[in-house]
Amino acid sequence: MNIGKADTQPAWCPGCGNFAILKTLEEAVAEAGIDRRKLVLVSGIGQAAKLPHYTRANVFNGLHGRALPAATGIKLANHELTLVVTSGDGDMYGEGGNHFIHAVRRNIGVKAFVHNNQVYGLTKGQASPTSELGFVTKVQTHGVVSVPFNPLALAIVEDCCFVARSYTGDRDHLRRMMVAALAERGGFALLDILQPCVTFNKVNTFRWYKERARPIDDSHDPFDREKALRLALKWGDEIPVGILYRSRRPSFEANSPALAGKTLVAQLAGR
Amino acid sequence: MNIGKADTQPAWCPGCGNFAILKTLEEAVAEAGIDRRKLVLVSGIGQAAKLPHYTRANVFNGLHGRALPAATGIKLANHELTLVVTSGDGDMYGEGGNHFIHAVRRNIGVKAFVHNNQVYGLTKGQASPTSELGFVTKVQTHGVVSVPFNPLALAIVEDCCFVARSYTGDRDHLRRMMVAALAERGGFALLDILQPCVTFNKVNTFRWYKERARPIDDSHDPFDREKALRLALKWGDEIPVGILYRSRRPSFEANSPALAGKTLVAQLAGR
Amino acid sequence: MDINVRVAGEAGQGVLTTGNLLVGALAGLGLHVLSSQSYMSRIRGGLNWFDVRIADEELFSPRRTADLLVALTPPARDILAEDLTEGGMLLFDGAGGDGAVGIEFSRAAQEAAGSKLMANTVAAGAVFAVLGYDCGRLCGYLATQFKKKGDEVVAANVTCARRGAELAGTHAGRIPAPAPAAAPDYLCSGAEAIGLAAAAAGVKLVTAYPMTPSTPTFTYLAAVADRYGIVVEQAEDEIAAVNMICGAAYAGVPALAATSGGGFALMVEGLSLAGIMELPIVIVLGQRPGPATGLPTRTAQQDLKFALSAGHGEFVRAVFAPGTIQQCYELTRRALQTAHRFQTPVLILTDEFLQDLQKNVPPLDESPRPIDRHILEDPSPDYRRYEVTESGVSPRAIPGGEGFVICDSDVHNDCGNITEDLQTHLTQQDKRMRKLTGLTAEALPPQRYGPDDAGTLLLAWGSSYGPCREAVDALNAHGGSAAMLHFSQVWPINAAGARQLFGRPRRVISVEGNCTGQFASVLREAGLLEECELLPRYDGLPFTGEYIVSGVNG
Amino acid sequence: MDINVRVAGEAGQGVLTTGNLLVGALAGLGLHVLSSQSYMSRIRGGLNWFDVRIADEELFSPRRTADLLVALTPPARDILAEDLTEGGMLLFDGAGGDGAVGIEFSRAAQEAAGSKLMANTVAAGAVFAVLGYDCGRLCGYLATQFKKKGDEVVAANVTCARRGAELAGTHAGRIPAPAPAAAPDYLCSGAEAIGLAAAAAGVKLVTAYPMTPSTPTFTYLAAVADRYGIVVEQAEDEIAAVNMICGAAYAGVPALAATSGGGFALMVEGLSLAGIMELPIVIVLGQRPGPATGLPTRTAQQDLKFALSAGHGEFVRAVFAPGTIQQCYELTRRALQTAHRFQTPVLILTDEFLQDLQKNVPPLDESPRPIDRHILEDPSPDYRRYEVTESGVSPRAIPGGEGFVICDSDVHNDCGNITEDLQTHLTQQDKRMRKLTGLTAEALPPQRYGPDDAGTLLLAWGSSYGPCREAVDALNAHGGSAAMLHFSQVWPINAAGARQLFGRPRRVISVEGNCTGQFASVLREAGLLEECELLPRYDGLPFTGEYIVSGVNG
Ligand SMILES: Cc1ncc(C[n+]2csc(CCOP(=O)(O)OP(=O)(O)O)c2C)c(N)n1
Ligand SMILES: Cc1ncc(C[n+]2csc(CCOP(=O)(O)OP(=O)(O)O)c2C)c(N)n1
Ligand code: SF4
Ligand code: SF4
Ligand SMILES: [Mg+2]
Ligand SMILES: [Mg+2]
Repeated sequence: MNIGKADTQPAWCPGCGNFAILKTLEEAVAEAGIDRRKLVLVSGIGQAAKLPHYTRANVFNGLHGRALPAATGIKLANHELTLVVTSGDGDMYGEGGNHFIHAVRRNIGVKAFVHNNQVYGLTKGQASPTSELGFVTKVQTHGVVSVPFNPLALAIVEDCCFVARSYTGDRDHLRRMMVAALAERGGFALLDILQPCVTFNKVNTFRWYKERARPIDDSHDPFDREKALRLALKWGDEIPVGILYRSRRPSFEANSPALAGKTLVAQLAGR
Repeated sequence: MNIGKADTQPAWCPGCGNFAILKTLEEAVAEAGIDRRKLVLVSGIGQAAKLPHYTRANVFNGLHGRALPAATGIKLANHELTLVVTSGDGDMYGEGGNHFIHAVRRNIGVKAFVHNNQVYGLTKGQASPTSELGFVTKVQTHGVVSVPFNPLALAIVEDCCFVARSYTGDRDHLRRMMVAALAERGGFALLDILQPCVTFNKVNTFRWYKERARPIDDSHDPFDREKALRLALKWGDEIPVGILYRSRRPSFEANSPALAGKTLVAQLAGR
Repeated sequence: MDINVRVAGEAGQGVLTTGNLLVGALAGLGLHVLSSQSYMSRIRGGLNWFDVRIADEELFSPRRTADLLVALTPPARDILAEDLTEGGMLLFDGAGGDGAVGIEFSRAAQEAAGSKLMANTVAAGAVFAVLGYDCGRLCGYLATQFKKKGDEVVAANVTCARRGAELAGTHAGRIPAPAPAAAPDYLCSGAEAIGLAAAAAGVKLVTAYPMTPSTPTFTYLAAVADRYGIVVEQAEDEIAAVNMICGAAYAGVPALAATSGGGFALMVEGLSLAGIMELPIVIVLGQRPGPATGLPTRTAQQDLKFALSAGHGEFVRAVFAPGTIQQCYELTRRALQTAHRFQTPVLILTDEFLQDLQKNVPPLDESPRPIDRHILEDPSPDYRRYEVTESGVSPRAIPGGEGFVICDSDVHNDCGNITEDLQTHLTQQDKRMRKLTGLTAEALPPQRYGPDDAGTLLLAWGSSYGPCREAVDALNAHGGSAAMLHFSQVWPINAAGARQLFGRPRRVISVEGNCTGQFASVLREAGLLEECELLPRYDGLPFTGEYIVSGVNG
Repeated sequence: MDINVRVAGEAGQGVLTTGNLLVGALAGLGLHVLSSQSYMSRIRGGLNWFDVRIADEELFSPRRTADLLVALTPPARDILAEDLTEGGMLLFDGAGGDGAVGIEFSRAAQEAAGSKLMANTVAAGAVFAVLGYDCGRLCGYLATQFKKKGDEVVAANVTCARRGAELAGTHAGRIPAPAPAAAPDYLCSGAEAIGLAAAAAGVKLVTAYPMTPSTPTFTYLAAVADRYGIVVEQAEDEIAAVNMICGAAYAGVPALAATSGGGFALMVEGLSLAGIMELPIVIVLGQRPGPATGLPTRTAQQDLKFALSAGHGEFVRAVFAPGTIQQCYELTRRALQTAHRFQTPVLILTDEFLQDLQKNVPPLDESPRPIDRHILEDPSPDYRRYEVTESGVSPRAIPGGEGFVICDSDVHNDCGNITEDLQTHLTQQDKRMRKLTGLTAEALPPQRYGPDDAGTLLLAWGSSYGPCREAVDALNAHGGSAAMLHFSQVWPINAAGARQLFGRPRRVISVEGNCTGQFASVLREAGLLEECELLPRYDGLPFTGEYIVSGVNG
């Protein structure tokens, strides 16, 4: 273990949903049997984005909004690594929105775990792209008027390999979703995690999520795009959690001739 | 008329679909009875983005990918102006992807006419976000592997006020779509226009589009989001053209208290 | 005489609330106050503090040391105790001992008002007592502050304040403090002064993507938006933020975006756009230590050279760097005016220190006084946006009238239409660059402070005005001979004005919040300076008078 | 002796094809060739031209004037006729007269090969005939070029070439031309040389968002990707492009992004990221006239100061500016090496002129010779990415082994973990800045050309090497006394090396493709220069020898 690590105590508020995500991630990584030496956690900037520092793995904690392209570069350089992006809703869908669109299209083999607290935590409570209509903040003084971004629906439209939603209110569910995402070999995996921010989001609280989360019926066929989209469009009194959509298509790496043999980095080392 | 205008001959290739769009736009503006002094054409950079220079109107020909935020600023400063963005698929969905997501969410009163030739024309033929799978270029030497971006589906998911598709193969249809978009008072209007690029896109030719374009049945209820999405997901042998989706929600301007009375610019002038 | 009161604890514990309460109440006494902050990039935990300096004469700078430390946590007590002055006092929220006076603020609040949340009011009461100020005045202040929240809240606060004073009365001693006088009770921070000036000057669109330390200006503007009729929009990213204000400027309204280094990096292409389109945009760049994310809540003056050269191609700009609260106000107004007069982008360089700095100042003019936008009314149908003129400034019309307004990010002709004619390109490029003459002629000269014949000249720019000024006073009070030359406009440089004020110092020392001496190299490039000493600070904390004095005395 | 052949017409008419055919075939004769281009930002129409200069000695610069103009359209004929030298010849695709020799290339192609598309081969045949070169050699060249396309295509081309020679033989006269010699037949453009060097040096990930004039490097790398085992990815925007190479660099592969000014503006935040994360990335910045979109297909040297200060916060970088095809190759390799040795971003400044410049040079080494990535093999479990060292360079491991590799865009400790400890911040900032010492020690000195005691010293950087060199020769040939000091590394400046080579000129003239004299001001800031004259060019066209000579003679 790196010395200095011991100093690194989570800088989150007591009661923050990020603790549950961190703990569950540790369990999921263990359960999925992932070699931590081959694990790279990539993040942008935000409360969620601090997570990589609190676990034992390789870390690339880059720029706000830019986790996905960085993860893409790492994956291309060494596709034997497992790439997990842990980022906030602002990071991934606000500043990083364009990369989100295109990383899914590209189908790069990255798992994106989005801590979706529907607010900008680190910068003290402004609205995020997923904030509810009417959400009042010091900037959105009359409440949010922009329709919330629907990351799941976009990912489904773009035929993403794995699209799921979970929440911190059911750590068992969350762990299973993480393990399933980690097991995905096809390409991009999106796991949107509803996460209470106890300090700045007084609307979408732990209880609010808990009361609304509805596990998706076992009978749901995740390869059915239309049904998946219908689930993705649901929000309100009932919020479907579980695997909404799956698709079988080759990952970007599998499509790249230069990656057919050794990894790029191994090609150099071999010389 | 501005002197110097006369010099400004379209710099497009003979046979380019942009000519039809320009001509139709002129007709549509006339038919919609728009006062050209109150018309602002906004564009980014690309072949499509040169269009504003070839017509009589106010012009803001800004940065590649950034037409939407510029148009948003103009609309907020003076919401009595009619804002039409004429941009390419790379401009709007590639470099400008994040603004596209968020302008639709915001529901700013801007009409976006996207000249979708499924290729980067001005920079000589690289793939664009809407290029077909397998499309071969000097950069995508093994063909495109990223799933094409589906702007219509995204806009529908985001509850865009007006979502339509047309093509240059039926100028009458195109004109009607433009007029309908220009008449939209609710907020953001997206008109994706399939446009042949005779020089760099040898796959999606005038004929290719012509053979596949299927006007949407009159019985289609554009306020039905699910059906609209189903139409938006269709592509291939049949490509639906027409108004896919409509939604009634107040525009960003209508939601802004500061714009309830006079326009911002008039507020200053009044002093 | 002056006293520095430091309130310290974890984020989320009310350090900020207590500090703000004290500043307000003490200013209400007619004292000169100046507050500054030190905080971490987290919402809970860590170690933050808030300094309130009070004096019987005007203050310009924070101090490293504290005379009275109010520690809300053990780390606050243990870590900050070493910065206590001799004879200073430490109030600790808990058991006393080891030099600390224990007063259980939270428990007292709980007991007195049934809520721990009012611990900050208890603390304020204690501070008033220790400094020997009338608790009644504090209570009066609380009454006005909480009036809107109802009598019950006021009463609870008053009880807590009295309880704090009482507890301190029994436990603690006194610290001699300056006598109440007649300083203005108009309190303002740098962040607010910038926002206020913008609102009053008629800015109608404000955009940002939240980023410390520019956010307080942004939220201030959101708070006053209804009053002044401003659209305040949080953009999806900084690129959108800058392109939105470009659009608004084109359409005729003064518009401003606020950001920090990383966000400014994303605005650079838009800056270049405003350059070629000749749009009057203003960007507030709140500096913090980089590179990249760096230290989000700390201060720095590291983005000067970046700001001066940001953007591809060549175009003119003006860059202001206010040094005081008043300059924050005046130069923001001037930035907007300059942008409109010369139709070109203008930057305001501020930083965490200046943004968070609060001080009582003579009231700033809050009334709406829109600047002159220099707009051509009723353009004729053959209007040409980029008419070639001697000054380089073309008559600017806005869309909506008889003449079309055509703007292009490509090289364009005088009508604004795209052209690849190289002669036209030269003509337009020369036209744009000619504006530099006018900009330079109007550039603010630096301000000199200190004796004409000073042997040591401190070069300062931006937020270090206050600390440098206090250093000059301190040096001269101790037999030194120092002066300061402070630049509140860092581009273009008023070289003639500056040369006059240089004098013939034996030592020239550039005081800069960066490690490479960026401003010194700008002056060298401008031919104003050969070699000079560098007194840098780049640990994330602001300069103080003491810091500069000890740097000078070396 | 040298001859300049200019082929001109509309975009899409085959100007480029004809030009490239001529360059290849003429180089095949053992002549020294140098080609350059002038084109508009459109796909069809307009007026483009392609110059092929041939000589019996090495060439360095294009020429303004042409000895043989092949005009494919009336505007090409009418507009460019004035640049014909005395005794020059004009071949026009149409009716002759008015000084033009009419040869209907398209019609001839149609007749001879059944397709107008081969008009360019007819034109090449005509040019060969006018210059008195053996058409058989041209046909041989065509045979190798079109071999892959089959015998029929070869035969058709040969027929067309012969037809062109024939037509010229009857209609046109001769132009005295240099005799074929033994110049290398290895042709390369600046764009290709950069790409080739990157591929050979082991670059494994190349990203870009298409932007003139960097695209030819990008497409070159796409073309050779399979051969060298490179992933070439067109990113969704320039921000993605730079962050992708940051990721790849972290994971251990040399990576490069190519862009132009506007795209570079979007990469600036990522540059700062590479600065604090200490990532070895290389960005190729192909300059073109700005601001903003400017003139997409023209040339400029306007982004120097922007490149030197781009990025918030303070960090070290190296900036190379090759002046020749060989330097494009060597300095790209050196840029990659420097980036890896010092773990910091490195920029290569090129421009449209240099990117499109083609010349025959001694063969460049195409064999894969990966650079030393200076990677720590088998890091132990207690590996610390940012160990503090004297040189500032920490042992760099890559992820996948026993030691975790932790990188952060925030201020971090030696392990790479986020910290807000200000002392650690200082330690790490100082560590990073110490790399400047090593970078400066290894900085390339400028290269001097011309007599030691020259009275006039031309300062040049980047692509103006060739034009300046020809200007020096021309000045000295006419009784002048001139030399050039050319900087191919513009940051950090090797001041000691430069000072030595300055000499004692009476006149110092900075030759720069911008209007503000950016490099001169960099040298002034570095203390290497006081005042100097400026010989600027910023109309979008490249310097030529003549242009500089007349600028010097004033
Ligand atoms: C370019 C840039 N812009 C803005 C910021 C400031 N910033 C840091 S985190 C953040 C938003 C955080 O929200 P989110 O991503 O939802 O994460 P959370 O804190 O809620 O977990 C912002 C705006 C930044 N670091 N960089
Ligand atoms: C920041 C930036 N990056 C890249 C470019 C170069 N560029 C100009 S147009 C264009 C793409 C054009 O494609 P599209 O938007 O589809 O328009 P089309 O030419 O096909 O109509 C690109 C990449 C630019 N001008 N600015
Ligand atoms: S502010 Fe919200 S998201 Fe951030 S640590 Fe606190 S509770 Fe968690
Ligand atoms: S390149 Fe394509 S899009 Fe551009 S003008 Fe030519 S045909 Fe039209
Ligand atoms: Mg969030
Ligand atoms: Mg296109």
